[in-house]
Amino acid sequence: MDSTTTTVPVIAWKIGGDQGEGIDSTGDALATVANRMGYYVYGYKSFSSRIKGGHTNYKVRIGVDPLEATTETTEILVALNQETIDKNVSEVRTGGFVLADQAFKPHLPEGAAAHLVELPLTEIAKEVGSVLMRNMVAVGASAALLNLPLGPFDSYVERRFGSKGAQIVESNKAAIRRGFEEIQTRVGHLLDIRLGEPRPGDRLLMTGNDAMALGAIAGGCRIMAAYPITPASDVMEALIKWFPLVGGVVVQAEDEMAAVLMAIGAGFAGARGMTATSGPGFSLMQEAIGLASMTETPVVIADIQRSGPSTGMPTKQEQSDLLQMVNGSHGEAPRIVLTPSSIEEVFADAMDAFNLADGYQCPVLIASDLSLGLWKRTVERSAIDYRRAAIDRGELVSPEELLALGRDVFKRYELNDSGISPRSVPGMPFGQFLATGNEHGENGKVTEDPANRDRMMHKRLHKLDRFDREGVLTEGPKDADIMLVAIGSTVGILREAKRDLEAHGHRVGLSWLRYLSPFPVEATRAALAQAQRVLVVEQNATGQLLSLMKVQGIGHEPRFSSFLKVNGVPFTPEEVVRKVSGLLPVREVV
Amino acid sequence: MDSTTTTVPVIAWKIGGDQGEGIDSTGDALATVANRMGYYVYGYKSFSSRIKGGHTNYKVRIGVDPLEATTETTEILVALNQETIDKNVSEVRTGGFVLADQAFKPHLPEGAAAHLVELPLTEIAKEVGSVLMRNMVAVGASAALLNLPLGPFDSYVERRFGSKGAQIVESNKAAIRRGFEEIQTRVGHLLDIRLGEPRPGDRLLMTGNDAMALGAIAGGCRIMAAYPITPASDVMEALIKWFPLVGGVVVQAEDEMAAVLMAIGAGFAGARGMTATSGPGFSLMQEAIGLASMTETPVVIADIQRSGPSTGMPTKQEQSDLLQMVNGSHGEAPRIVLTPSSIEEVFADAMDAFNLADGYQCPVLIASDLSLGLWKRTVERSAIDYRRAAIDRGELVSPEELLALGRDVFKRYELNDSGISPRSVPGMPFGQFLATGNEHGENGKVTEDPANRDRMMHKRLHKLDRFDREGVLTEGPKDADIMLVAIGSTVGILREAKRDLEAHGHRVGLSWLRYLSPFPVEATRAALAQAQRVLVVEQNATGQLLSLMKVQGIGHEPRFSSFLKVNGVPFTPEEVVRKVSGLLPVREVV
Amino acid sequence: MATLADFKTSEKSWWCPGCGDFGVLAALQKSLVALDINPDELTIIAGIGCSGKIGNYINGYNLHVVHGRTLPAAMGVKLANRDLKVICAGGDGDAYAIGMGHFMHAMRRNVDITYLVMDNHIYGLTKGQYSPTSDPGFQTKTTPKGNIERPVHPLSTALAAGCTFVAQGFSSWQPQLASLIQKAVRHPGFALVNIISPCVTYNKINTYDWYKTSLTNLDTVEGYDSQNRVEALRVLHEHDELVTGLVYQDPTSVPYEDLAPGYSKTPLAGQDYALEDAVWKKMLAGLE
Amino acid sequence: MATLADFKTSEKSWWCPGCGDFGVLAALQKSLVALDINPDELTIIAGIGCSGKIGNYINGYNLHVVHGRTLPAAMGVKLANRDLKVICAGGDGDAYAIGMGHFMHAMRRNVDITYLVMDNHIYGLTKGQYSPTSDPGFQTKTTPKGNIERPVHPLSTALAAGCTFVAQGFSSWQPQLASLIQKAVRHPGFALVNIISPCVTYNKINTYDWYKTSLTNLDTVEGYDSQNRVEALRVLHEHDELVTGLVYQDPTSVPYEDLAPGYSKTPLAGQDYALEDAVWKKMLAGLE
Ligand SMILES: Cc1ncc(C[n+]2csc(CCOP(=O)(O)OP(=O)(O)O)c2C)c(N)n1
Ligand SMILES: Cc1ncc(C[n+]2csc(CCOP(=O)(O)OP(=O)(O)O)c2C)c(N)n1
Ligand code: SF4
Ligand code: SF4
Ligand SMILES: [Mg+2]
Ligand SMILES: [Mg+2]
Repeated sequence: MDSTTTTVPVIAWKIGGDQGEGIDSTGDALATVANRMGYYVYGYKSFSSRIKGGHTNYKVRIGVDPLEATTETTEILVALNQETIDKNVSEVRTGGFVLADQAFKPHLPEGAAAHLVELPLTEIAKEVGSVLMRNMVAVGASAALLNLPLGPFDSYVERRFGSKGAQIVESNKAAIRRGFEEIQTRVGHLLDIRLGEPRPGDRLLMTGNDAMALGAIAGGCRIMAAYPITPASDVMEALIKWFPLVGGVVVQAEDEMAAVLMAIGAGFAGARGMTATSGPGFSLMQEAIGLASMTETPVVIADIQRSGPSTGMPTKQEQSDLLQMVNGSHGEAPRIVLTPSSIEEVFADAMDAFNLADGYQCPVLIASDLSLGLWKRTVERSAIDYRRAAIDRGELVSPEELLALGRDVFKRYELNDSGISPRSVPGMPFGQFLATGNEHGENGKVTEDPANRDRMMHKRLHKLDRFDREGVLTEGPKDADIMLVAIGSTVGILREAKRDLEAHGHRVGLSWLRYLSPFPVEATRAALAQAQRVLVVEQNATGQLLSLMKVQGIGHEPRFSSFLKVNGVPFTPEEVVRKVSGLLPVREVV
Repeated sequence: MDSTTTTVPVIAWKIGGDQGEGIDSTGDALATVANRMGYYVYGYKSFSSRIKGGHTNYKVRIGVDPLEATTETTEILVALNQETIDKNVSEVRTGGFVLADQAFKPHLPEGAAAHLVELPLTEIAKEVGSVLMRNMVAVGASAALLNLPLGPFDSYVERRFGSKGAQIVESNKAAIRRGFEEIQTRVGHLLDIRLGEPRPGDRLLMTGNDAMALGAIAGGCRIMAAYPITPASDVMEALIKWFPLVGGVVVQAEDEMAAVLMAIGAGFAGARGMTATSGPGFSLMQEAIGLASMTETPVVIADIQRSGPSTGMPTKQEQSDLLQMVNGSHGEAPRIVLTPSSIEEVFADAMDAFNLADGYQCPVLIASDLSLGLWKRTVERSAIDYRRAAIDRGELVSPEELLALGRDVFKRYELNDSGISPRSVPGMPFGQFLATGNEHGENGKVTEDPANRDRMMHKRLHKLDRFDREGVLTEGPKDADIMLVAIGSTVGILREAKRDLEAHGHRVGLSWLRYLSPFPVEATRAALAQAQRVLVVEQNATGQLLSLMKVQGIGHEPRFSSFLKVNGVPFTPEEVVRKVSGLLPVREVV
Repeated sequence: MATLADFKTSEKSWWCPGCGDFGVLAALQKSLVALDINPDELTIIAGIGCSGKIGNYINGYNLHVVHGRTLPAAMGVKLANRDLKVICAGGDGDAYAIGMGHFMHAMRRNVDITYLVMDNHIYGLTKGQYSPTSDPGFQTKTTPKGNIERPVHPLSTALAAGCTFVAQGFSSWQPQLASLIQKAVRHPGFALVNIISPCVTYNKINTYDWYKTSLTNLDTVEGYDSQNRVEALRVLHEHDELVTGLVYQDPTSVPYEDLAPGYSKTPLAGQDYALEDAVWKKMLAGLE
Repeated sequence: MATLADFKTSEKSWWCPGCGDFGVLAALQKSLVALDINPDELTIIAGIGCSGKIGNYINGYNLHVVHGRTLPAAMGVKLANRDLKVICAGGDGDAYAIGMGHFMHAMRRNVDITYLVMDNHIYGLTKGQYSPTSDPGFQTKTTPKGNIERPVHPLSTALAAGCTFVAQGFSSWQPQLASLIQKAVRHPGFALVNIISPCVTYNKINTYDWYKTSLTNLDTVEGYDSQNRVEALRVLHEHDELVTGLVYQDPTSVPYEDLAPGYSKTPLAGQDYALEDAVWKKMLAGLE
């Protein structure tokens, strides 16, 4: 049937079952193998705040070009129970397959457009060793449907289970092979589409949280303190794994206030410290952000946002901590807020954050989100390069200068044009000073003198005036029919949507902000000035990004509108396409 | 010399010395007596975050009309040490008096325009009983200079020291009388001005923090939990004094997170609970605000703002927590933020806050500030009336309805048009429900269903759409040459400035916002639409109130500008007058 | 009189099969029946964690707060309505990590609250990090080389903090656990019941079997005097806290509610908050 | 070798004349000299309160943090540079009210930090509210009818929490206090010195005179064994914690820094953070 098969650039596969049934590792197996073969992969999981039981699913898109989002349709659905079919079959496109375990007597609902393939997954698993291997049988069957060769799966199994002994390796291999053969012999390759040829390269499969940890290490971070919280815990867990290679240390703190104070203490003492958390923990860190800002102590805080407010939906996507990141903490406490929009940018921002924190002597917040933090994607190895920037400790007073000054002379908070005063760190003779959250003079001593207060507030607020990183990146024409604007994981979704819209003949631009504090006013204005329409797409309920723009006088005109989503499910490119199509006149494809 | 004396409506008196020397009680004595005589009083203290030592001063303005600010000049300065003269003499106006204790050999600096009157304060104090009475001698001397009769001072002493025995009463009276006589016999009445006649009425002398506590009691609050912090502690302390009269209870919590959770627990259980804090404590309450918002639990939180960020200047004035009050906490957590601008409005807002919290089932934040919280002012008793509003518990399900429903039927979060669902409280049969910070369905149970999520977010965000309190109050012409805009204690300052500006022929308006969340968009727009110029006056560095307006599209035009001050010292009316005069063309007085 | 069914909800459990928390739930529900508590006067204040979901499965007024802050919320509930039965429940992380400060202070205040800590020596809901009660050397996601911190000893800590009722139960030993919960609820003051509640998914060391051979039942220790604080500390030390039963009870305990000056003898909730003119005048008198 | 003058600053004290904190400052400065500490390697992490101002008067690297959070900041400092001497100081409110959670956890972790709690049984800086160590019945601004809470017992609490060095000093008894501080700094691990430091302004009950007649000096208690935790608890109970001296020291204490897997033996601060290609590859290997 090869003759009737179309070659497509992407195929979406999904496995579903109960939480605790190994859905994660099954999806990872397929994603890893595809990635190693040279395909581009994007993984997405739907899971609950629950350990065992309850439906979960893992969708892996595999393509010949880079992928950045999850989409609405699926070609192959692997169902480990009937619930999976009931909840997901509607997204299986006509001609697609539902690959289900015979054991639960699967059936498709009335009118489903997919083919049901019943396989004796459990039975085969038992034959090759244990019922636990059921998912591996499904992986093999999927490989056959996807037309992937078995070789790479064998090497995956060897690498993955090598340490567990030859028998485990063999039985896993057997499970995969049996699943593969089962499809080949029983149904053949039935999909009417066929994935294009892979384009091998030097790539990694990783999450934004992996990138955060790697960026931190590359950026010289050697102290991390955090309190577990979904979806941020694995930043800490990755560092626990990697830090021993570089002498670093992770402290699992008793709470988030302790965590951030530890990181601040580390910064004061001259090391590079960070913490990572999500909304509830971030709310607990507000007082400390003010302390770091007031004492001009470098510290890096990553907020992997999730659905709020309060406990909200801990395993669901959202971008709703923006206003708190920019304005949180009482009083006026200057800070930098970076907004990476891809795994590569997470790596870059995490790495740069430490130079920025030292350079501007203030807290640097990194606004990630659940989608960006948790979902695995193919990334070029070259984008994860620890040499991308040199360690720059910013303004430090030299030991010689201090020696020349002698005792009690050094002014830690000396006023100058830049507002950034050279700092000393403990251990430097004659560099002693008081770092206090109280208002203080140039020498650090507490004072309530009104004139001093004015100078010091000015110093802290205006040192960020020279912040000169690229504020807004744009793809596509500036005078587009519509300019899509976003931050974080939404950007990848918009990029996929943009391609589609372009295919429909629209001139579409995509702009994303690389930081929110200090707000890149001119860059934002410039990026959006010429667009016919501007659609600010945000995964929150109140349009926080657009609000931040509006304070700056950008976004009040009628050509601006918001597209918001807050139900916990990320936007799909399709949704964006539909929304934009509704806003724009239909165009012919040229 | 009565012939050369002008009668004036206000005289400013100030006493200065070291902290811990009884400056407070001395100022209070004079203020109390003047208030009882029928004068209007405004007190202002300058003090540090220190218990003993260090300069402190207390300025009392006494007038025949209501006063709402402290000003730049002083008629009588009582100096208990030379530092007081050095730091304050420049504000003593020509012809004014410096009344100083001989004991420290006082001297005026070169060119000072004031008269120095040396009095043997310490000596007299020793004669009448103890050196501790020194300040009372100064009070007596001041009374003579101010031309106040001695009788009311005698009754003040009886009331104040009555419980300490006749001897204390007598020696205090003697101290005052001796000081009075000393002036009369040694210098006579030398002031070239004379205070107009008092206008007796039924008035109180109180602070905004007193008003907060009284408003809470009148509003049905019976549980208060707080952690001490300047300048909020005396809300708690006042309630500790008064609550036993109504069966209420105050818990001094271990920290601010505990405090706010106790108040939330009380609200859940059907009582009315509150907490009061200042910036650092407020930052620690961010997570809890989200919980109350998400569970739709009534709670009242007062933030008596002080100079930030971090520990900042704990005893200094600022209004810089506004953005955190409106946007703090991760995720999107609707709340009400009230902004009283006078002691009377503090009382009214504190009282109403509990009806609003019950009515809208959400946290109600009250934004007070140090000036509003701490400084005593004359207030009409009629403005502090516990009958001003009836207790209204909002939407409550009735026991009968619950009985009719039976078990497991009641939907605590039932969706309806208003977004406000009738609630039950523990103790009501069949009213059981789960109040959780997780997203939940109508029955309160945890769910991550996307459609439910949309509905519930909508419910919580839009229930405030019907919030219909008066959002902006305006005095003066709407089409003024300049409209002054502020919140909090700045409003009183502007009112005094407005009078002055009007005397100079300007058409000046004054508008103040009564709440910031939900933002009174239409009312603000309407109030400011016709003014030639709008000056937003704020005691912070970044113009937070104007920012909040700008998000709503108000304030971007060039006729808007900001007047900001963040050095810890409140604006003076004079400063505002100078600023406005610089903005407006000079006008002839008509 | 309420029955067991009265304390159940239609909610399906989210716990893993075999989780110790089922036993805690069962013992609590049985105790509520035995104590003749009315579901409308029952308030459960639960923390965040697998354990914190217990409130979802009990028919009562349930407040599911933010992580670590059950106890202050419970104080607010109790002081708002002193007629309510107030039971707090949460995990070892909720209680002894982020909640440690509140735990120590709640014990000092001695408000009449029962606190059930469901102790599995692990963070269950966040998928297996070590907790403050994890044993030294214990390998978890965040201690791949073994835990290097000294564990919290909840019972000795409670004794040092002045807790007036200290007990430990085991989720598998239902009769004893239920009896401890009942005693705790009856105790006039703050009562801690630390409950060993194994996590079958993330803790493969402190298992049911391990506990069954490690625990000493104080009920079987001849002459154990649960009114002697110093003696209790000694015994706890001797057994490394691996005991079950009533460790200590102060027979003279008077709850905070009875000591707070001027505090209403009747529930604050439900009052009309009307003020008398004379009272108001008295308050204002100091401001004249 | 540094002299006393080296540890002084030009800052004039903000404490009330007669405040116990002067004695703490003096004993600390003397100890720093005796310990031959270099002012550049000295870090003082101080809390908020009258007590927290102590850092302002000592020449060293001083971090004056937010209320109650000295200890986590100090851990960060120590782990950033293990060669530094890290001393924390703050009041009883800072330590045992808002800071209680961190206090309990710092002791468990046993990082090499010395903690001086300046205990005056009152909130000084906020003008006289009761504190967690205030005696029952004590009348303050917030307890006009007398305190109804059971006080924190810092020493027994520290013992229960596994603290490896527990001592109590009295601001008036300089030689003993200085010697305790020196022992504490030398102790490899977390060392608590609770220091009775009377507030002459707001505490008219627990005065110098009162303490002089109430305190028992453990140095004079025949046969007192400061390595026996259970015995220490008994003696503390007997004297209601009104003792001075070394209460307990664990001679086997190994600090956290020496146990943390893979943690650098040399200070992290000051490293160049250069990575080796091979190490980077190893990290990425798991992501291929
Ligand atoms: C402020 C905050 N930090 C972190 C979390 C994430 N979190 C949820 S449950 C939990 C700990 C769970 O451990 P435990 O209390 O022992 O409960 P268990 O799941 O073991 O029953 C954590 C850290 C949170 N919800 N809020
Ligand atoms: C978060 C926060 N809450 C409250 C305060 C106010 N505050 C400053 S010092 C202090 C307590 C002082 O008592 P203690 O720690 O015993 O120190 P002391 O002044 O007695 O030495 C408080 C509550 C604060 N600065 N920050
Ligand atoms: S993870 Fe552990 S604690 Fe959580 S439900 Fe499963 S067994 Fe119970
Ligand atoms: S108030 Fe008390 S603790 Fe504070 S400085 Fe004065 S005496 Fe010392
Ligand atoms: Mg646990
Ligand atoms: Mg104290």
